[in-house]
Amino acid sequence: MGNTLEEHIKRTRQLLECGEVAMVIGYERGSVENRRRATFVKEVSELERMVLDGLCCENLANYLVREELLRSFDGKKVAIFLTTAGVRSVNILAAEGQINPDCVIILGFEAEKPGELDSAIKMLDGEHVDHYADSIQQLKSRGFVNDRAQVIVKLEMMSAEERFAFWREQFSRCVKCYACRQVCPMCYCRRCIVDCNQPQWINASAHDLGNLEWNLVRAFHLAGRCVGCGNCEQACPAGIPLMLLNQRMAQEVLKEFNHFAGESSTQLPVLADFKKDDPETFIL
Amino acid sequence: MTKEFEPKIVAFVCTYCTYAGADLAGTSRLKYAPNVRIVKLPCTGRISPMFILKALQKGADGVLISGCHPGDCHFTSGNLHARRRWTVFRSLLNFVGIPDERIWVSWISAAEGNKFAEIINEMTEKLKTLGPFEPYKTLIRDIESPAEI
Amino acid sequence: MAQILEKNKLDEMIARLNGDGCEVFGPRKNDTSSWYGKISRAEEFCFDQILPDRPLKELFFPRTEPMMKYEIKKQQVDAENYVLPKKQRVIFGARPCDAVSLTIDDALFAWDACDEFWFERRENSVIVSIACNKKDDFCMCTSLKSSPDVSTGSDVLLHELVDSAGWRVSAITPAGQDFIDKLGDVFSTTSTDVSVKPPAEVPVKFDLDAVIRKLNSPEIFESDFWKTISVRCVGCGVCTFVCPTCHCFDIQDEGDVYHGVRRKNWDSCSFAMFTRHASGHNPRPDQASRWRQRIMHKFNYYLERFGQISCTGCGRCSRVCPVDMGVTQTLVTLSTNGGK
Amino acid sequence: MARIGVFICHCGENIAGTVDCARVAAELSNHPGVAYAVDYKYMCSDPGQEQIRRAIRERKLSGVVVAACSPRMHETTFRRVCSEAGLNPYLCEMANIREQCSWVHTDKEEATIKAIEIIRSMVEKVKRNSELTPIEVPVTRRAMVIGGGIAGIQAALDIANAGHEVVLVERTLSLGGHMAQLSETFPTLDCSQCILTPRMVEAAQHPKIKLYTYAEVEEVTGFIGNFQVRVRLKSRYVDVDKCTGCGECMTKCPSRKIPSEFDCGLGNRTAIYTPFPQAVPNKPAIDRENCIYFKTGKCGVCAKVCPTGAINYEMKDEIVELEVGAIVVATGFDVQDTDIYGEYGYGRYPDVITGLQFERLASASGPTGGKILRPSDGQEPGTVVFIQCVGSRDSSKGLKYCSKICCMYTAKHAMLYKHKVHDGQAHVFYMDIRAAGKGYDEFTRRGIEEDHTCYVRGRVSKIYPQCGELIVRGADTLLGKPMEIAADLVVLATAAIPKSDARQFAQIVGIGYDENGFFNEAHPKLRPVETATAGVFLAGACQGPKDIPESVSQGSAAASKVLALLSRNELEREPVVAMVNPETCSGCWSCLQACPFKAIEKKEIRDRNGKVIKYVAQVNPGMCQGCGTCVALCRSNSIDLAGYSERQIFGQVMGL
Repeated sequence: MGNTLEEHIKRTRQLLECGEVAMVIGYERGSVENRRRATFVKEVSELERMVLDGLCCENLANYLVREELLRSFDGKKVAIFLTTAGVRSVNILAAEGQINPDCVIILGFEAEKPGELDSAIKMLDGEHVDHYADSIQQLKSRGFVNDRAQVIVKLEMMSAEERFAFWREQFSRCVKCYACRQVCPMCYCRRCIVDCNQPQWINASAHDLGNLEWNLVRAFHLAGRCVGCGNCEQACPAGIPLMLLNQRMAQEVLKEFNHFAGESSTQLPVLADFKKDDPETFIL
Repeated sequence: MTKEFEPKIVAFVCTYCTYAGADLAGTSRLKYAPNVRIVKLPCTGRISPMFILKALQKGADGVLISGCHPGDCHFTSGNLHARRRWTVFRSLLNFVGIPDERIWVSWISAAEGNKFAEIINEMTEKLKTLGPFEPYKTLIRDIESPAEI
Repeated sequence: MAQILEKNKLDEMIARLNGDGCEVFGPRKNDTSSWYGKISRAEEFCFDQILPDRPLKELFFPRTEPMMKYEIKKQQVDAENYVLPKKQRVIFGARPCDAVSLTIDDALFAWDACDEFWFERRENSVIVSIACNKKDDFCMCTSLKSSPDVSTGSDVLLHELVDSAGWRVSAITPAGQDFIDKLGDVFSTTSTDVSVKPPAEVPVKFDLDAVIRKLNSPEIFESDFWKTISVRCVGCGVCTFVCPTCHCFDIQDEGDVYHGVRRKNWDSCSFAMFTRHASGHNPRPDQASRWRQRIMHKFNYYLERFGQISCTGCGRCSRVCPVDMGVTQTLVTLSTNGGK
Repeated sequence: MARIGVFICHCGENIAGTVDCARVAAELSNHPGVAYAVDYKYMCSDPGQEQIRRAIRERKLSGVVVAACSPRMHETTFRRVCSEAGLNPYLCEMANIREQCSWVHTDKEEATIKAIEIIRSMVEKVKRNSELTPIEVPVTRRAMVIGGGIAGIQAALDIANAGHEVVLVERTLSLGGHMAQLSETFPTLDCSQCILTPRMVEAAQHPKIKLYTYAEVEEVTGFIGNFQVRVRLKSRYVDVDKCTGCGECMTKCPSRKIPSEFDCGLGNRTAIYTPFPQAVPNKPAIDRENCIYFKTGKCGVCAKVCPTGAINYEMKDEIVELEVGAIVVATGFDVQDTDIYGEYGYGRYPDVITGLQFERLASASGPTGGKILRPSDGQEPGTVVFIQCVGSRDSSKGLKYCSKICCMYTAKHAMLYKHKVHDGQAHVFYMDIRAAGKGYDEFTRRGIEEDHTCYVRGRVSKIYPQCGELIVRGADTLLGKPMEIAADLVVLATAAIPKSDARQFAQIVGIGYDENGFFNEAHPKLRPVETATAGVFLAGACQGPKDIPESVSQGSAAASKVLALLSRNELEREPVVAMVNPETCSGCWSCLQACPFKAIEKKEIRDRNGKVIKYVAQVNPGMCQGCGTCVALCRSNSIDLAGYSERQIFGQVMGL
């Protein structure tokens, strides 16, 4: 499927040449053989360094809200390589007033076997987030059938004490480097709550209590917003299975409120919304 | 003989319904367990998940969140926002091993002094059978203990 | 004549040390990460990795540690310092690049105020390093004018025997000699010279002198180079936290309104909040200036103040960077034509 | 350094009976930051209050905790006391050790410990309290009433008669609303227009009322006391200043076959028209859609015959911007189309009509001059079947709610019919007869007993024509058998529904609506004429189906709320409002979307060169009611609530 990238490159060349976009965000070869990393192309001549293969797993939408990078767009459009998860994050960023979706030209792709070098790459149609409405709906209707869901079920079969012990052990490795936050497209807050010290709600130290509080609050802040791109889990140097938390929350809001993160660029945040007949069986 | 375990309960309540309901329990001279400490907020909408975490840090064995019944909110929809918030946050807490049985949510109107007293009693009883929230207490103890290396 | 430590003697060594009231630490791993941790049985050691994910500094400068506890009374605050456990420790199986890092940070922690926590642990610890005979793409000790079998910072240096059955033992410091003497018959002595595996061949990736010269040039500070090289940086603290020499910390009081604990926590110059003033002004307002600080600190300021470079070439920063940045590429670029 | 004073009340034996107050005082005086702690028999008594005042002055207290009864009882008292001693009243809080401690516990030891913990937690809160000053909002002392039906007229007149200016905005050509269409009114059977038109005239001529008819509200901005309203004055093509209302234009207009909206299509009107002869103002307008001049460019008869030259085909819509302090929404209701009941044949059979059409038939000013004549052939119907609940109380097909007025008007219709067609027979199909109201049950009973209206409890399943009659097939559920009635005329009591554009209008004004589209009151029992948006009030059927007396009372009630608001130059509001930290706000708008009061706006932040660098949330303190929902939602902790700030609650919890 070698022509995938070619087609995209052709399109990006066109976009750059006619001046429609200020920058193309894509992937290039990394520092070692099996790594790919983000690249930011402003000139046609730089296009040759772009690659697209199964190793291109990072959700680049994160860079759409990097303030320093944004300055270089100066209101102009940006083209960006995204998977459907990436498109969903663009939807949320648009819904939450962080970007104008009309300024994002999507170069959609999907790896058949993400993480594998020789994976086939499928090009997705649609340059605007709105074009992805149907495929996102399909994802939504598919629900969460994956290995992680199995692990979640296993965890939920445990006793509360066992679960607590499990997570305490996991979180005990957290060093509070905040890589999970920094690579997350949804963590665009100008000041993270953990950096707020008047009052200090979250213990800043990387001890077990501070780590539990931090990881809980981050999972809560991502509830109904996480698109499941996995950037956080990839970035975590301690190997904490953060996506278990995020997916558990995503399952919850889908089940309880039929909310699927990033369905559209006008979707209301699940916690800023309510329905009169929301479930409340747990309330006495 | 060791003294019976007395659970510590922190209740976050809205001022218009549940706080008034607790007042009514008082004016009606209903008796309930003395284990609860009440924190008054204008509305359940104001109650942030952070409050629960801090209550636990202060050694609470259980937390109660209580406000107006749907439709009765003084601010029309603060409680409906809260309802979603607790649906999500409780399930998260539960998933990391802070079980539902320790985080209670109720609607108690200003007229339900009885209900307030009953819930506090029920909750105290339930927490007595569950025992102290030891895993969390260990966590607190551990961070205050000296370095091991 | 050489002294040999056979791998099957490790349990005996641990038992002897523990018997003397000395704890043993060493490289360990589980399915998600690896670190220097407490070892009670030889099988817990893991020597076959290039180096543990987490740096050796953790054992001297933990990511969070209690300094004192306090109680707020009506008229005064009662404070009580935490006392470190006065236990002797042997850190067995450290990598030379990690051992070097301790001597680099000694200078810092002894500088304007003496950090008791650091030095107490330093004094109580014997470092037994194992020279590297393997490397990966990120190793760059040679570029830093160091080597896979450098002895700086180690009390004892081990070289793995060709047959992998044990190590050749060399004392580097009096403390190291003392360690060897105490354990005595755990080691075997051969009269002939033994064959050890050659050190790993770590290619030189850049010219350190060129880097230092470049960083000393007046135009580098304001150069656009920093923006270009750090464009990908997302501002997390991974590279600083895995760095064996990064030593920045923050002091935090934690507790309720009646009592609490004062703690020393790792901090990172990558964080946007690191230099933010109370006024809201931030002298390092963007990731480029933070990255510049990081590089300048390690290869210019530290050198100026302590006569040493604050980098051992372990390569962890590049190995774990979630966006594949790390220090290496910056140094390579600086040493060639970057920053003009 | 905090200097908190703690005042522990015995409340006679009420507290001291269960709580060892002296011990509480002793414990609290050892609490960090407490400068003074004392117990006393009755804190709320004059000597008790004086103790507090003296302590504030002499001991330079920076905050006060009164540990006594519920703050719901005496918070105002003690805050006033502090204020009198020169301490900002919001630096005073109450710790409730009576209702929530001494009265509910029996064990003295336990109650005493609990009291200590309650108080010290409150001390920690007060340490973090800040001085607050009530928010003063200037008030534009002018009201706007939107909708010129009976509810709106009543509200406008009440406000104007109290001496305040009122802008009355009516969307159609005339005041009057649905009430103007009615024949007689239940339960007194007095003529609707006879009682209504004098009030229409009074409203139009009132010196304090500025009337805009044929005008629509397009935008409402601002907040309580300070609304800006943009109103579009639609073009009539008739200069109302020149027009004398002589009616010559209407007499000569050649386009005469236009179904009259006012007569519900039972009569015709001209292209230049007034909706009904008693319209206020009695000035015509040209209906562009049907005017020959506008369609073909030829005609111009009206301009030629107008003696004052009032016709102006070039007239354009006008926009007026108005500033008002309060708004009464009285936009009324519509009547449900019956197309959801295909089996009743409305629209297909001309002799199946709606209740409102029947009103026009029965009205002396209606198309038949008050004679009951069926539309198909103009004959007097000998048998009339009335069907109730067409659309109402039918969740499967129509609407869940009860339209409330239909039982009564159907009873009235049957009665009016019998009074006009003496040998006629009226049948009513009903589900229940709901005649609660003064004189209402007597009224329906009179219809049954004196006018022999035949009530059949049951539903009609089908209506079909046969030999010039309509066969109404239904079931008598009391007898349990099917029945058929051959009727000459069928009248459907169709449901009262919200105006078709009620939801859009609610968004313009910024008020809520229920699942059906009726506007929401702030509280169904205690604040029935207020909306959740401060300064906007409701009157009449826009809030739910209502009859005339209810609409009038609600109009008056809304007026009294408006008058209370307009009685002052400035409005004082509790300073418990949210505020945004613009430094840290990322502009995700969760707060804006969740705010029940629409009190949060987007604010531009510009750099020194005037370039917009970001948008942040901003709370309008005039609209914020202080619920704090936004605070708990804000992920970056960029909003806080005065009086219940993050620091205060943190201190309170960490002080437990």
